[in-house]
Amino acid sequence: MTESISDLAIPPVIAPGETEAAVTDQISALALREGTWRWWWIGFALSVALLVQGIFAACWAFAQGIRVWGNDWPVMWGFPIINYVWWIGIASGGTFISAFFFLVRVEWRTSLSRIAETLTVFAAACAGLYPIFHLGRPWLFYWLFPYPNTMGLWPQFRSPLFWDFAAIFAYVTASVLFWYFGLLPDLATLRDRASRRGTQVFYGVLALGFRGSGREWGHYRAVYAVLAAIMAPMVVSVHSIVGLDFAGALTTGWHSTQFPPFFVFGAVHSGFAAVLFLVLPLRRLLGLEPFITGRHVDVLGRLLLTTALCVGYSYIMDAFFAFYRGEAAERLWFLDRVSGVHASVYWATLVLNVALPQMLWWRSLRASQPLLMLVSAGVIAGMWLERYGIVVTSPQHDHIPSAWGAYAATVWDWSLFTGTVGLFFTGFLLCVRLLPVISIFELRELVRGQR
Amino acid sequence: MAHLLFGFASPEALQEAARRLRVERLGAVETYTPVPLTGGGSWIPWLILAAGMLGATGAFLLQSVATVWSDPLNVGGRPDFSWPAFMPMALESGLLCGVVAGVIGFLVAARLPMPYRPVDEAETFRRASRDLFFVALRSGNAAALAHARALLHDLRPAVIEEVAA
Amino acid sequence: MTVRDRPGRDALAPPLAQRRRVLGLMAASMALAGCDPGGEDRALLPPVRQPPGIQPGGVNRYASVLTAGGEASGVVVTHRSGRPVKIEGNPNHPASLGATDAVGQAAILDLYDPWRAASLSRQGVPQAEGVLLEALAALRTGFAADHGAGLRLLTGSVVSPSLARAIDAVLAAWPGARWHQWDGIPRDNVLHGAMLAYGQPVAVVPRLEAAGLVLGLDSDLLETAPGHLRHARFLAAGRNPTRADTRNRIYAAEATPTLLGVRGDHRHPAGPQEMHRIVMGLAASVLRNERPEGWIAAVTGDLKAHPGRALVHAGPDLPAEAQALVHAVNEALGGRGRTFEVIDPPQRDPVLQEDSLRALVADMADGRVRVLVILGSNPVFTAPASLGFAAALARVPSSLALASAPDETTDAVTWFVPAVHELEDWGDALAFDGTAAIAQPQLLPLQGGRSPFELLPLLYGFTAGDARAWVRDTWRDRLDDTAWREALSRGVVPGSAAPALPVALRAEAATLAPPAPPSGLALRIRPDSHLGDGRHAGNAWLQEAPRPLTRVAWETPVLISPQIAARERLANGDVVRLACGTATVTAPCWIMPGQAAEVVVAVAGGGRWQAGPVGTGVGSDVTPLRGQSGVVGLRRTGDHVAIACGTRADGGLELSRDVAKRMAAAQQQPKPSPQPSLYPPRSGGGAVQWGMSIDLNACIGCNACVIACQAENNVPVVGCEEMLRHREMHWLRIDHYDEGPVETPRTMLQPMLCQHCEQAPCEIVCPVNATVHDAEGLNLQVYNRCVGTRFCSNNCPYKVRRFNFGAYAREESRPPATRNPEVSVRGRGVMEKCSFCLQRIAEARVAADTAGPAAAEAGVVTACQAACPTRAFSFGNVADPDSEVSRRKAAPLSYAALEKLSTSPRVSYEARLDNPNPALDQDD
Amino acid sequence: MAAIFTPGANLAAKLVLIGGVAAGAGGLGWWWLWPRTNYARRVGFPVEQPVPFSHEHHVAGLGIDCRFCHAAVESSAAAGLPPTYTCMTCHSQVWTNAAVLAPVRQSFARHRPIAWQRVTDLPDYVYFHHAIHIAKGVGCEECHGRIDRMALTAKARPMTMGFCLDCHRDPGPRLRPRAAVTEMGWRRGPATPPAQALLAAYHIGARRLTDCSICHR
Ligand code: HEC
Ligand code: HEC
Ligand code: HEC
Ligand code: HEC
Ligand code: HEC
Ligand code: SF4
Ligand code: SF4
Ligand code: SF4
Ligand code: F3S
Repeated sequence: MTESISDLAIPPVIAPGETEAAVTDQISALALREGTWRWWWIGFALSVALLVQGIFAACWAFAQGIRVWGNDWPVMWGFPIINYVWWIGIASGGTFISAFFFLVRVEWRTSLSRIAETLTVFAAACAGLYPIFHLGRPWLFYWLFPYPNTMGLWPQFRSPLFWDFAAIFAYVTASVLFWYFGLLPDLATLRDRASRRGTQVFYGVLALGFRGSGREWGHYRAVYAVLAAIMAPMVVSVHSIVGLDFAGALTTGWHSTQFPPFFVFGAVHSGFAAVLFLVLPLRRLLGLEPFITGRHVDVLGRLLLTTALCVGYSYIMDAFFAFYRGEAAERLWFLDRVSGVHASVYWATLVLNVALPQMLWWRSLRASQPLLMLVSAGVIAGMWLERYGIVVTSPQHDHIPSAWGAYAATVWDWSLFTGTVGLFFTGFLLCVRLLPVISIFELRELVRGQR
Repeated sequence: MAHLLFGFASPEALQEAARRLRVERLGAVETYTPVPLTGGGSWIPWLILAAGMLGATGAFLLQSVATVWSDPLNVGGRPDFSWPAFMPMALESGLLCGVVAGVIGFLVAARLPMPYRPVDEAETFRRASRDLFFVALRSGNAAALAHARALLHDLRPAVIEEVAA
Repeated sequence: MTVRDRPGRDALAPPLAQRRRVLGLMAASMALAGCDPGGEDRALLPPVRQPPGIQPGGVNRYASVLTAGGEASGVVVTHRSGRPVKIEGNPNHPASLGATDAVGQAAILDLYDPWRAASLSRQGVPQAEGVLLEALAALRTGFAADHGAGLRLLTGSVVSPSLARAIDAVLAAWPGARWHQWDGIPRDNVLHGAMLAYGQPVAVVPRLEAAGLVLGLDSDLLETAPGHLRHARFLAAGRNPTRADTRNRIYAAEATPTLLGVRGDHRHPAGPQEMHRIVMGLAASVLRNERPEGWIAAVTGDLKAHPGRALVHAGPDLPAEAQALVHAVNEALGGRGRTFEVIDPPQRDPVLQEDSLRALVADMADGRVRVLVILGSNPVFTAPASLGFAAALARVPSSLALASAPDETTDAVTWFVPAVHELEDWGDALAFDGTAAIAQPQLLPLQGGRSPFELLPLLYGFTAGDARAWVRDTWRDRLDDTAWREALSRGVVPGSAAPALPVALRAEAATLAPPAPPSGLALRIRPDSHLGDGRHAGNAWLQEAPRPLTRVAWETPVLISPQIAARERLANGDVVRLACGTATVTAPCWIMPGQAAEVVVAVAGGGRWQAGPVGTGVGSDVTPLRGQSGVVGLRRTGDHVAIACGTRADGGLELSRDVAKRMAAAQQQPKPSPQPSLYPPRSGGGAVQWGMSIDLNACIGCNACVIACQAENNVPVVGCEEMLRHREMHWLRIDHYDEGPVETPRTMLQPMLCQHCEQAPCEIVCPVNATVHDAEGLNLQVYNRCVGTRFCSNNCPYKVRRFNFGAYAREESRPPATRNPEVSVRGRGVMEKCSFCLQRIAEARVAADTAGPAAAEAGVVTACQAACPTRAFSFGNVADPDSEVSRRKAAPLSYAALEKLSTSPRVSYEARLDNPNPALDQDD
Repeated sequence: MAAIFTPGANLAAKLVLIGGVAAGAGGLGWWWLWPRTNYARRVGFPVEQPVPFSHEHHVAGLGIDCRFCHAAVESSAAAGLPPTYTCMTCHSQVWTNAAVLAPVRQSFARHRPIAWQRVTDLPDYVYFHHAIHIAKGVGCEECHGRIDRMALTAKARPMTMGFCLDCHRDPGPRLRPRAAVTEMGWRRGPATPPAQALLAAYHIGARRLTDCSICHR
């Protein structure tokens, strides 16, 4: 892998001629600049507007009960779980890039890790809200925690939903800690670059007094490596468990042992697509081309192609097992899926997730940014459709034909969904504005190492 | 007491400077660098390992005790002690405890939060997070400080600054 | 279940008086609670003086009788803490035998219907009691002048001897007065046919217990025919060879599917012309020994081969001549005294009601009617539009309607006098076989109101009658005080069944010829299976339960055959315009599999415009079509409405056959082990292990169980909007599986409820232990623990779990105090499902434990089981090999639904086994 | 002046950090403890009643048995409160004009029930059954405390699910001979049969009393 990446024909991971001082100043300046870009304000206003209407949708669902959504009998889950799985999948991309590729020590990770991790934090936050909101009685969500209560009751530890709860809780907490931990040296850098008192105090408080002393660095490096080593299996376990949420059920189409790896593939697929989708415009808008070079874009393109192949393999297995198992219910379900009311969802999934990314076999196409945007947007949408297919078509066409049903989302489903999109971008844009978008100290290391 | 700070342009110079100061035992020596230079020797990974093991076994025990002894229930005809089903939470708990222990351990080991340190008073010190590699000597002995200046002169420190401590 | 004797020393007056007091109190708290259904009144209100026999939390049961549409059915009303909460059939009553139908189950909801709270009014203006009395006095003065020549009474069929006596008293006092009858959907053809055949009005009572072969011709034997519950019971008893020695065979020829036809071994769709051929062929073959053509040939062969065991039943749509021919055929088949009996009709003075009503309208239009008194009939809504009843009514100077809730008629009359509900009144009624039942009030009228026995005497005297005294007097000669008490407590007057009439068949009957029907699209008007002629439209339980055959709820669509649908390119819910004679009606259509090709069925009972908040405007009004003759025109309008409906699936799928099984006789295999495979590898199983077996040979899909469960378990109604998203809450549903071509499907009916799986997939996935197993093998749903993750429903292969998407119970217009206090009322956001009537089990458990040494709880009867007319359910202890349920589970037909999923359900089914005639293709 | 913070900030930062952790832990502790407090469970807080009825007086003073007033307790799920008529058996003779008894007399005269406020109040989803407990020798005192010492009636036990389960897991030690059920202040004596014997005598043990279906439906 390292070999192919250091292939000389490929552009370098950082533009030549950069120095520690230069990179530090450039990246810091982005966070410390006085005014704010116009595009930022527009984006931020839009995001906040979406967020506000999403908060309203959440309050409405809370007041009226979840009847305002399209969930019905027999499709009990619908949008909230589709969106949950989708967001958590997107979140995985960040962790993968920053933790997994840290462990295998690829250098192009450096410029991407911060954006990717930030993406993880907010996507995971959006994901984490859904399992709570979607409950019939959300105010009792804490019953999923094992805590000593006056009822003498415990959660049901055998339920995949409980595992899921534990996994999400662990993942969100760990992601935030990992992200913040990674930010510490950069916060210190910003503190030291800031000229106004308020800004200095702001970053000073956040930096906790990190100065880059020998003692600090010594522990920092060791801890970072171990945390990365923990995050990598964690992200795999989280998605395996999300897969088990379905695979643990008897429901047609869900009861499949391949779901855990399948969900990991799917998650990473959408995660990489999301990173790509955000990085391409950001490097242009923030002038990051020297740091996020064509090389990065190319690598991401290849990764997307790889995951597309993995996901494609899963789809084939999915279809194969529906028939191989020899169960009428599975067969009928699969036929309904590919030719029933939601057939378009299935075929669109295949096209967007597998067929379209095949264009990335060609380097020239990989170099085309609009095309990459298109493919990554396609994959993001395609992965949403894939979850729609899983969450809706299976219970809709389960073992008992008398209970075959239908599903249609309502305006409140959409409203909450767009609300989470608003939440994501609100948080993401705030971070883009206030925090270094690229890990400065790692860039310094990189620059030094290249010299 | 005072801190004497030397800022170098290269890590090699810094490392040499630190070595010299330590050998001479002139006072407490600490380095401040824009990029990590030292590595290893941390005990925190062991803490993380311990916390992870503890978190995992703790979670496993909690589940076992709750289902076998405290509140045994017939759930889908499964045995009370369905240990395979207890693994996912044990794993997640172990991983989470590891992460939390790592971060807390780091704060403790690095003595953070520490918003103020005397070296902050140095005007040039902020370049420690940019391009200069600092070594700080802390001593109450003016002679020792003077000796240090002399000792490091040949390494051509980019800046030298002395602040009260 | 037994009917508990009335408590107290003197069983007549005191207990009722006592109960009244408790209930008066309850009415007060109901009124309190009624304004704020959410808020709870947590105060404890002990009675001022404790009535004997009633204690807080106590249970009492009293017999009564319900007479919907002129048919009496005995019931037992369960009271908890002195308040009626549940209706069950009275095993002593011949028309019930312990069962009820859906309508009977739902009557308890009517009792508490807030829409009944109406005040006495004159032309819509509330009046004091005195004003009415004065007005009646003025009327009496008028009658005295002309012997009541301007007085007309309009009632439904009268099966109550006391009411008949009251009417007689009026007619005796005013010889000029006339009495008319109108039932909404009269059975004129049946009466006319009986008169043609026997020369006098008689009731021909089928006796299914002796009928081994039944041929139904558009038969309503299991639906609206008098005694249908009893018929269903005995018909079902002959279906499962492992439960009975006899085995019957059912043929049905019908324009649109009926419960009998769907149950039958051979179902033959027959439009009017084919039906004409069949009737003629049947008569020719049986009466004249000719050889008929077609389907009927094989059938008559079979009928004739079983003299004395065969019965032909004609539904009320068949013309009178055809009815008479059928009587002749039955006589010729030697059924008299065996498969049917001829008795005096239980109705007083039965008349051809259409003629009766026409005569009344003519008199009204001519101004000959000065006073019209309407009792328990809603002619303004139900009278054929062509008669012009409403217009004629406007010409009557004084009209008065006694009705238990405001309706179209009470709006149109001068005086509306609110009536007490049947369950609040004294009364009596003759069952279809003449057996008398006496009803005592179950509670003090909740909303006030009068009894007809109070009102009618005011037409000729100064003092209002006293209902109890009136009914008692009717029976004074026949019942002394002891016998009277006995009759009240048993719910029937023993030995009062009508004797067989020694009347002979008229010879002409065999030679009658029904008129040949015209060709073209034929129109049939059928009462809605739940709403009847519309009288039950205000009952939300009845509206929401998917109708037995159409599966439609909250709508009364026009039923079209699949052929018409294909020809006109119509889909369910497309609005069509029907034209017949001078009338047109627009209504959404519904494709009815198995309906005869050229038949359109208009369902009556919908489209009421004054039926309270629940029923008003639900469904389409087809009364304009009534009374019109000739062929019907059908055109699509291009509009479409969404119609809520229940479950219906393709029975031809391999998958369906894993759920709802048919077996051929050859497939039956004795179960390997008679001991049901119990799964107690977990320690700590209780001594009693509950289980259920459901006989698919018995179930006729009548919905009684569905509504019984709803009533027993406080299952809320969700309304049409929510039902369109399939959010209905029924814990028990009747699944339909149609197999074969849509023109002649074979339909399987399967009651589907929680299977109480031993390896319950729902339990494993619940993250909070809200659904777990108890030691007695129940799959529990602990509502207060459920947080609503809904995974359990996704993972239940039988999809029997119901989720409260909204606070449905709170939104019901039903005072909280009227619910079953033994069952939690579930709030929003929790899952619920069949609990095997846990409250009944708990009651038995506590009773057994308080009784002492290891008294095992026995005789737990679930609500669905109790209601079922066909005894499809067996419930009990599967750990006891001698229990009924264990024996059923050991039967060779027994199987578990979706067995291959290894959920080990505690509910098992007995596969359907048909008894086809080898001479006929079964798809015929 | 290059440093951003003063030396005091170090202490402040640590305090904030430790304080935050302590506040979180304290909050959790409170959240855990609160539902167990007598205040939250209303244990020992008399409820205001229309008539200040004193069990102390009527039970300890006059020696009336519980079942005289709570007549349904042996046969029904609910113990029931005495109908006004029961009060009037005495109070038509004694204290006939007392002002505090005015509501009783009014209730009797106007035929309106006295609205007693609930003291022991289980949520609607819990189904308790008095008769079975009395039949199996669970004393009133076990759940209602020393009623005979209450001048105003108050809840005596927390009535949490844990409280019920404590006994349902192992009822033996809390059972009494049938005759002592309504006795206040009863103690096991040398003549009292041991727990095992009582369990056997009452045939307790056939049920799994901790099943949810025992109390919830
Ligand atoms: C003379 C009548 C009388 C006798 C004897 C009597 N009670 Fe009561 N009890 C009442 C009345 C009246 C109330 C309602 C007012 C109140 O709560 O104080 C009441 C209330 C109670 C309550 C509270 C009810 C609630 O809402 O939870 C309990 C518990 C109780 N009694 C138990 C007992 C026990 C145990 C005994 C015997 C030791 C007993 N009572 C004897 C009349 C009586
Ligand atoms: C067995 C007879 C008897 C019955 C039954 C009875 N009481 Fe009393 N009550 C008395 C006597 C005796 C006194 C005390 C008179 C005195 O203190 O001189 C009394 C005193 C009272 C008092 C005064 C304050 C106090 O408690 O000391 C109240 C209030 C009262 N009763 C309420 C009631 C109520 C309410 C009921 C019905 C639930 C009731 N009583 C039933 C005999 C009875
Ligand atoms: C095992 C516990 C227990 C025992 C033993 C017990 N009670 Fe109760 N009692 C309760 C509970 C719990 C309630 C509250 C019931 C509710 O809210 O539904 C209650 C309520 C009452 C009430 C209030 C009215 C009602 O019926 O709800 C009275 C009065 C009462 N108990 C009297 C008695 C008497 C008298 C005895 C003994 C003969 C007794 N109790 C024994 C637990 C017990
Ligand atoms: C001091 C002991 C004790 C306490 C406290 C207690 N119970 Fe019980 N309970 C028993 C015993 C003993 C039985 C009878 C068991 C048997 O019959 O096998 C019983 C039986 C029951 C039953 C009937 C079980 C059946 O057969 O269906 C119910 C319901 C019940 N308890 C509810 C409660 C509730 C609710 C509470 C809390 C308010 C409670 N109990 C507190 C001892 C107790
Ligand atoms: C012996 C009786 C008893 C049994 C058995 C029992 N419970 Fe309870 N439960 C109670 C009582 C009493 C309460 C009310 C406690 C209170 O008021 O806080 C309760 C409350 C609860 C609550 C709290 C509801 C809320 O909104 O706070 C839950 C959840 C619950 N029970 C679940 C269960 C489950 C699950 C089981 C079976 C494993 C079970 N219970 C078995 C008596 C019982
Ligand atoms: S099982 Fe239900 S639907 Fe079937 S016959 Fe019995 S009551 Fe009717
Ligand atoms: S039928 Fe469904 S709800 Fe009932 S026990 Fe089985 S899985 Fe659970
Ligand atoms: S057993 Fe009871 S709860 Fe279950 S379906 Fe029948 S009536 Fe409903
Ligand atoms: S999974 Fe559990 S939380 Fe409720 S909705 Fe089902 S019982």
